[in-house]
Amino acid sequence: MTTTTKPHELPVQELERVTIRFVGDSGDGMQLTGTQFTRTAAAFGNDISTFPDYPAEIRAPAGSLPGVSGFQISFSSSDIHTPGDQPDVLVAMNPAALKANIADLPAGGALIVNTDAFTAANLAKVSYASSPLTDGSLSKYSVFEIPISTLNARALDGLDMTTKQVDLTKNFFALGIMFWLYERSMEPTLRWIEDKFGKRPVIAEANRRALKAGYAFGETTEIFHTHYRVPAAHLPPGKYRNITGNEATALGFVAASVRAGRPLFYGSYPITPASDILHQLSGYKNFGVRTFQAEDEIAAMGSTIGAAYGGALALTGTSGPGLALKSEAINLAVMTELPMVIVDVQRAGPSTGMPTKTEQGDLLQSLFGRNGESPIPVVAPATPADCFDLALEASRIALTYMTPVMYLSDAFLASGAEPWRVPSVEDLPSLRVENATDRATFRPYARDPETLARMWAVPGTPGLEHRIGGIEKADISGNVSYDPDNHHRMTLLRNAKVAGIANDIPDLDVYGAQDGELLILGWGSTYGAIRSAVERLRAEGQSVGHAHVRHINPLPRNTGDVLRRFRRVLVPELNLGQLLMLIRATYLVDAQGYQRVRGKPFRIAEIHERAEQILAGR
Amino acid sequence: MTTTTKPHELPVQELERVTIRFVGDSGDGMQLTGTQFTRTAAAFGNDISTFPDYPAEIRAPAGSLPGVSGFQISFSSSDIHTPGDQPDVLVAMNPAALKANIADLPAGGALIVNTDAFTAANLAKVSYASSPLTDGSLSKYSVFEIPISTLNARALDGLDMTTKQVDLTKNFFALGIMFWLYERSMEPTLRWIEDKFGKRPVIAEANRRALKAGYAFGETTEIFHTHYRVPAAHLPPGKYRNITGNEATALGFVAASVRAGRPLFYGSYPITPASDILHQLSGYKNFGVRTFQAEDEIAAMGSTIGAAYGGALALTGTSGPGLALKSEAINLAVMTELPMVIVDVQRAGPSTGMPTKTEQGDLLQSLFGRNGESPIPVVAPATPADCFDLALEASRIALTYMTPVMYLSDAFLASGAEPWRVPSVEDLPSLRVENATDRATFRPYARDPETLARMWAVPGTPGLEHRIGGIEKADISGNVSYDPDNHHRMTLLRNAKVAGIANDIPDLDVYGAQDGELLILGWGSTYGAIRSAVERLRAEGQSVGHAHVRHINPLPRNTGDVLRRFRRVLVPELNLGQLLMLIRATYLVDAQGYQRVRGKPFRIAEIHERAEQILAGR
Amino acid sequence: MTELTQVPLSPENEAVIKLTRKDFASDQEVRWCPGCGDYSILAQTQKTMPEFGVPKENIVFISGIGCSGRLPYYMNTYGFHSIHGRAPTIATGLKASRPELMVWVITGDGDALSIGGNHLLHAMRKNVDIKVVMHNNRIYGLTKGQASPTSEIGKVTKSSPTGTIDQPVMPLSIAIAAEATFVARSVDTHTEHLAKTFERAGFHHGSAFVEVLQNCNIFNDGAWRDFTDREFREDRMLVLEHGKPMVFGKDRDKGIRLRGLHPEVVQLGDGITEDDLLVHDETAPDPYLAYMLSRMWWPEYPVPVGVLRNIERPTHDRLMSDQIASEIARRGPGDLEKLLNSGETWVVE
Amino acid sequence: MTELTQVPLSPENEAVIKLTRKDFASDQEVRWCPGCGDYSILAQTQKTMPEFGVPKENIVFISGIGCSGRLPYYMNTYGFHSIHGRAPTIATGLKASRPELMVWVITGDGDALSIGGNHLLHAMRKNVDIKVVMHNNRIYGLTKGQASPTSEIGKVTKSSPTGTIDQPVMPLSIAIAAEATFVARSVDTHTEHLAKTFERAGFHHGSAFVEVLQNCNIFNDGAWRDFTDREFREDRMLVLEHGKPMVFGKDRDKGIRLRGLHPEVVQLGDGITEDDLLVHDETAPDPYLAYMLSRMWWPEYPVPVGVLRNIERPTHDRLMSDQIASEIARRGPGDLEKLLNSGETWVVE
Ligand SMILES: Cc1ncc(C[n+]2csc(CCOP(=O)(O)OP(=O)(O)O)c2C)c(N)n1
Ligand SMILES: Cc1ncc(C[n+]2csc(CCOP(=O)(O)OP(=O)(O)O)c2C)c(N)n1
Ligand code: SF4
Ligand code: SF4
Ligand SMILES: [Mg+2]
Ligand SMILES: [Mg+2]
Repeated sequence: MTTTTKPHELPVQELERVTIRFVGDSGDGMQLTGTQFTRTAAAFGNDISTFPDYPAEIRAPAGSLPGVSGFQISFSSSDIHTPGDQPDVLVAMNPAALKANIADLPAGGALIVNTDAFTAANLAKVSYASSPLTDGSLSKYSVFEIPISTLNARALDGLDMTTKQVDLTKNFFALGIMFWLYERSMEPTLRWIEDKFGKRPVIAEANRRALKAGYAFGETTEIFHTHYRVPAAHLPPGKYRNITGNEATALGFVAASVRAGRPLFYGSYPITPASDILHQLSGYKNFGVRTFQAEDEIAAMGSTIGAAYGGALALTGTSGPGLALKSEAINLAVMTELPMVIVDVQRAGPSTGMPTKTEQGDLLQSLFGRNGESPIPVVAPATPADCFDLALEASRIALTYMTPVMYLSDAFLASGAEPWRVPSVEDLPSLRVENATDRATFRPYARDPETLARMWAVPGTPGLEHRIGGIEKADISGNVSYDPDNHHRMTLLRNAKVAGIANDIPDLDVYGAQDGELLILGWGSTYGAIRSAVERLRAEGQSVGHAHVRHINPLPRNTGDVLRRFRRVLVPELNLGQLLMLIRATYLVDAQGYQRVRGKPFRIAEIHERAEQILAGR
Repeated sequence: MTTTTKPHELPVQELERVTIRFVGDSGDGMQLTGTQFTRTAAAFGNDISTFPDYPAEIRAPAGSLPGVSGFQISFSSSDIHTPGDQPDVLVAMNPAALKANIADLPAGGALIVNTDAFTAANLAKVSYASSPLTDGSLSKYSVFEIPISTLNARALDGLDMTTKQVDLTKNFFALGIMFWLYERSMEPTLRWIEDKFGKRPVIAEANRRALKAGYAFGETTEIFHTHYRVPAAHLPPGKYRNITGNEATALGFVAASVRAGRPLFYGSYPITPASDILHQLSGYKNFGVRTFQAEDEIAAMGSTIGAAYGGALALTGTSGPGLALKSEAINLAVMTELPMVIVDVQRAGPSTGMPTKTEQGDLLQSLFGRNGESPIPVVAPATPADCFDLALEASRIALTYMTPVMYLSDAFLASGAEPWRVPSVEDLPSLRVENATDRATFRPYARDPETLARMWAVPGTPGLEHRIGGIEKADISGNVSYDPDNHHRMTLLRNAKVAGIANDIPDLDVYGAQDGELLILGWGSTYGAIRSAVERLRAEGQSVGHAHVRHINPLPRNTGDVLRRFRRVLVPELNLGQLLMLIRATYLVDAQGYQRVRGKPFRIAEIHERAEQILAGR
Repeated sequence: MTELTQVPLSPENEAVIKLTRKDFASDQEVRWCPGCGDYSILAQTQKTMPEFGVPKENIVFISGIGCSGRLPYYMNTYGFHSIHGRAPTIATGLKASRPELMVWVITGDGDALSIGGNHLLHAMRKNVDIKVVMHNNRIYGLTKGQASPTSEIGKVTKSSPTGTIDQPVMPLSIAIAAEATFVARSVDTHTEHLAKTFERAGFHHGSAFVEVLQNCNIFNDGAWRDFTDREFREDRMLVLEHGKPMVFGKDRDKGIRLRGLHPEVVQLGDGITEDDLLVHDETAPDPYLAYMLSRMWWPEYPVPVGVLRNIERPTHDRLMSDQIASEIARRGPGDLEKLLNSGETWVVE
Repeated sequence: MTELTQVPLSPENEAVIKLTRKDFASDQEVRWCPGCGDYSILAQTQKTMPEFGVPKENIVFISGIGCSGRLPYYMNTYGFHSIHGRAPTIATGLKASRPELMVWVITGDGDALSIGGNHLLHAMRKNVDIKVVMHNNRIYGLTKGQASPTSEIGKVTKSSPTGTIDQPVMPLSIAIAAEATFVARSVDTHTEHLAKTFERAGFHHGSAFVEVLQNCNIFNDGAWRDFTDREFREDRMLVLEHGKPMVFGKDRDKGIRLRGLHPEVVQLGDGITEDDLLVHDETAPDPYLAYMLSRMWWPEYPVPVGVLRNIERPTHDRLMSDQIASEIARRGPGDLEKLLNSGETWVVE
């Protein structure tokens, strides 16, 4: 961390990583503010990771705690994996936002407040007895009190706008301050304003003025004694875009459909946090994507089975409660051995739980939530960008092995974002598989000796007319069969088919120590926190490795070997130990869990601390 | 096995145990025949175990293989646990029945056939190229060829009946033969005929004649060179009745309702093999039982939750596919912590599977088939009669701990029957629990420090108006809460509540060796086969114990100790190792599974053989 | 009171009659978007409750999931915020085992007609004695704006960027075809009419279905404006009154006349008098008039509000209780000892 | 053929037109109880298929669970014996992605109206181009005799030993209220009429719902006998014919006349002529006549059979395909490379 001096007076401090959280009322445009800062930081070349924090209510009363909306961005000159445990800077637009977020700001952290919003009325709304700005309760932070509304209004003076309209632009004033504070160009945002409001010159001008006024405020006033520089990161060369998990999921399946040469069918029923996938895909009709909003999750699943039966790349998406409803129909897909992918964007349960919050509670439901022996492959993306790759992988497994595949995302991945190196289409795997056409050789339940996949004969194929269904099938012929030995054989065959996929997936690789004291084993969205914690532990010279399973059923063939190379195994999960149970049952390894079920992602520090305790034998 | 001589010439052989299987066309009345023999053997004092084998079709074409109906009874002078692996005597009324069952008859077994039915037409129906009676294919059995239809018709000669009516009585002729062969009195059946057909004298007379003619046939003809005696068993004294699992389940919950002082509500949607519970309970209206046939399983579950909310002893029942459909609603019961029991009469899956066949495939679905962390106690009866006791136990747990409870029966228990020693009502546990009534102390989610059960305040209670639902609840107050720490705490509380039940259930006890070479650990309907196999192994001097878990979640506290007392642990299941996975994960014991998924119960010999292999280190 | 005799008088029942709207407001902070039509529905619900003279502990509000689903939190009665679409099933089980309770079901157009359509249908045909209030805003509010089964065809929503392709259902047609015994419609902003409609529903014996046209000012603002706005609602809505001819219009100068099986709008005067008009009969045994009304829609017709159908049929819980009573009368109250010892038994000494 | 132009002519299509009933019989042994009405339904289904001139590989039969659900096994076409109540959802997904296929749904009164009621409703309102044949035997056959949603109130069944307490639904009323574009009824034993009805349904564009009154001789024998028996069916059933007055009776001497909104049975002669009778109009835009017919029932009325309603509305798959086509026209066929690189991007050297 060096300190140089810039042309104008203020010293510049160079930092490796900064985390900013913008918080305000739902109406204050915090999401937009955060996104603009993100674009700018990304374009500048920082590595970034962001996470929005919407209120559960649609529109809670203005100024109320439930109405608080936030956006956190972490940007860095090195490779980062999470939006940061705690903000270094908190920008609070009103008392509610301050109250809801201040606890996360570490002592010494910077707090920028819009003093204009700290009226008696607003303080009362969130039952602040006295104003935190005056009662000394913020003494352990470096507080910057700025009358943002007033200053902004003054800047827009003379424009033909209502006071309400004027007030709506104050977020750009705050954004301007942050741009100045972190030496960012206003260009990208100014361009955005032009594109967005070009046709409404007054609004455009207002936003421009607000932004510039904020920037100028930083430059001219004395209140900031320094400002900061976070140099560009050294990301692998290529073209990048910022992407959320839900976006990457949608794109991934469109890509899979193109590479499979089959139209994508998406049958779904809206549910938080999966709905955006439906919204996104319904915009890709020119790719031949057929989206169907069903009357419920059962119908969504049924329609997906129908589309798969017809030869499409069939997909359904939901969240936990919806997955529960689909379970009977999923079993029909297992019995009929038709290829499709079931996306579950996990949220906090049980039951309705906390719909907007994240959790990893559906792993065992995915594996076992159906009557009888019903094996299904399960994959789980580790980061927002990874959602793209695993969408292709899930499709590959479904089509190659003629099986429904579970794809476990979660609320954190869904709306979290990170830079994604855009792949070129020809680098994507081809997912082409042939339909059955030959009358001579076709048998509905004859299997490929390699994959054990049955033949896929779609309606419309002359001469291959046949019947399938949910009653047990006779091996080869596929006729209804109540024969005891046949049922046993078919049960083992369905199981062997899924287990066999282990020969067709990459080995589990380990980051950091390849053997030694402690292996931290994770799955899904905990990747970032675990990896960061392990990097820190490595830097501290600890003998720690990180392995992250993206294929959970079947597990990579070398999983057992990897586990046995370490003295201790820690499995952090946002549940009460679901992967942990599988690992212990399968490998009889005395792995221990670390469980947080708070509807929030792990903090790096939590995992770091737990690992230290274990290493210290505590 | 002694041989004495009876007043008339034939020698009598004394046997410890005999297994007879009656097989014929659906129309041949094999179920009735079997039941009559059962009643007689039971009344005589034998221990008995029976199992019917209905065709999957309602009415398959006469004489066809799918139309074959069977009934197996095992009766003994000692305590028995299963209907027997294989019949000692097979009574086959037509070629289809012979073809479908002959494979089960061991070499040397007795085969009694109705030769009249072996017409060219009937043989053709089941594609017998030549008649098995003449082509020597039955040489390894001792075959008794009897023109039952003709002899029976002759016996009924002169009665004013159609030939069709006459033919319908031939099963009683066969029954008569068996009564003679095993020295049974015709009295019980003659009385039954009187009760049943009293008002239709001709029919009554016909059945009487058929029965007596069959008996006389045995006595007078030379074809049987011996007959058999199976002395009475030494059952614990008391009043007995023969009972199937579904009957015992229905009675058990009526008893629970009486002992809880709460009306029983049963919300269900018909499904094989659970429907009979609905039929049975709908006949107990004078007990205040309210049965509700819902439009589907989801509605059945919803209505059950509503009844529990209202303060009833709430019950729902279904089979695997229905349980899958209920899963989302069950989670609402978990979140609202309302007491109810969910009966799952397991059948062969996945999907529709083989609806009339048995399996243990729903254990993991019961435990994990819901989104999020959703702990539910699970109990599983071990025998038909045990269904009664566990119905009371499941109700006790639900009411004491304010939780939904899973009750796992299966198709084998459902229609299997055994003698049940009728308990007296005052010996049954009291299940009374109090509703909340005190305004001063009531908090919707305040918990009993002992059980962690929350208070049960039913609508209609003045002053306790409150709101519950599926969104996460704040500890104590029960208000909606998105607080991260509260969610974590509530998740752990729900888990601890169910785990704590372990302190309130009996320890796991072991039959046979208390430690040593091999423990066979089972659950549910495999009890009989395992226990019989272990008895045999013990008799052979092997160091083998049998433990059978009736409480699966939580497991008895001493389970780990029991497992560790043996060098090897074998877990036979009618699935691919579901309890096995729990055991390995929980206790890190290298238990091995023995799995048969054939839609049929284990044979004693199968388990005996597997155990021998293990003991021999194979 | 006679209407609800099955309600036992609770200890403080003398007090009951004196209950006021405030008694029915819970301590929970109301959390709908400012301007949402649900506020008015809540207000009228709270206002109506005292009318029934039912102790508040004997009233239960059960809802599904949706913005509408929050209503029970704001009622100071027993309340159950259940899961999406299943409220009628929970209400059925509760009412079947506790006939003396007054049970309301609060639902939305998606909750009731999309995922929950089948439960609604079966509760209605069984005449389960529940009062169903459906907040119809023609959109999925809580999930932020997807099409619902009542969204007009071609509607652009988050899930239908190029417009929906689905023919909407007419909720009241469905309710009538489902054999509902009480079917009515009102509007969030027509407060007196709304309160009156709730009152009628509450006093009805059996399934009551009330569609409330509700404005979602965030995701579907003005969905009903064309005919519900103060300025022209008299001309574009038909207020049904039992036994009265179907007259409407600011100047009461228009009416509905039947031509064969086709209803037509006529101008009163020169030859056409009220005697030529259809007379509303909510109690008609035939459902034909009610069905016809359920399909009349602006701009072809004025939109009917009020009670379309109101007939008597024994309720589900009453029939269930009667069967139990007659079984007890016939066989005597259940004797467990006898039951356990029934069937074929034998004794082992 | 023009009716089904979207069906591509398959290689052996010249042959197709020459297909016979036998070509549609599979090799599977039929497994219903002797005497079951399903045999006749199967026979007429197989007999009708060649009429459509659709290659058999382009025909798919999808069923739920129930005795009726076995039918697809016996059709030598593509077949899917799915799960209880969900056949319409599978058919919807299949038809949406493969518009050129002809899709039939085979269901029972429990499968379609109990567990599957909501799916049926939504498939109908969306006018999914599927032909739904409901075998109505007023009982649960496969599960051995429990009450179904069409069982008459008071019926004693395994699950209702003291009689059901549930008002049955009228399947055709539900279908009409669900906006179905084709609604018809026939009888298992009226073979010619049944075949004709299937043919009409098959040629219809959009959702077709056909209720077949079917006899379950094991668990509900003679459920329809009162009016379907040869001896008196002319007097107790009304055979609907488009554009014809509603005449019935062995001697064609009775008819249906409209009094206000009430249909009445009249004796022709002395003053009353066919001109006084209701004339059937299956294509009426208003569903009022169809709804009225859906509720007429013996003994008060003759039971109507034939096509009650038959209107045109764009099908779900057609609308979906059109939107895709117009999006392609508007934005050009999807370019994956472009899509992946869309939005804000930046380059790292
Ligand atoms: C099983 C399940 N599926 C989906 C959802 C998500 N969801 C919640 S409310 C809702 C629809 C809300 O629409 P509506 O019923 O019209 O109520 P509104 O919000 O408009 O009042 C949906 C799809 C859910 N909570 N549960
Ligand atoms: C999810 C589920 N619930 C219940 C069942 C049991 N079941 C099979 S068919 C059926 C009803 C059959 O009645 P219907 O639809 O009228 O057909 P039918 O047998 O009379 O032709 C039921 C309840 C099932 N197979 N699956
Ligand atoms: S989203 Fe619409 S329906 Fe929901 S609370 Fe807001 S305004 Fe009301
Ligand atoms: S049970 Fe009834 S419906 Fe089913 S096959 Fe037999 S006769 Fe037909
Ligand atoms: Mg809505
Ligand atoms: Mg039926």
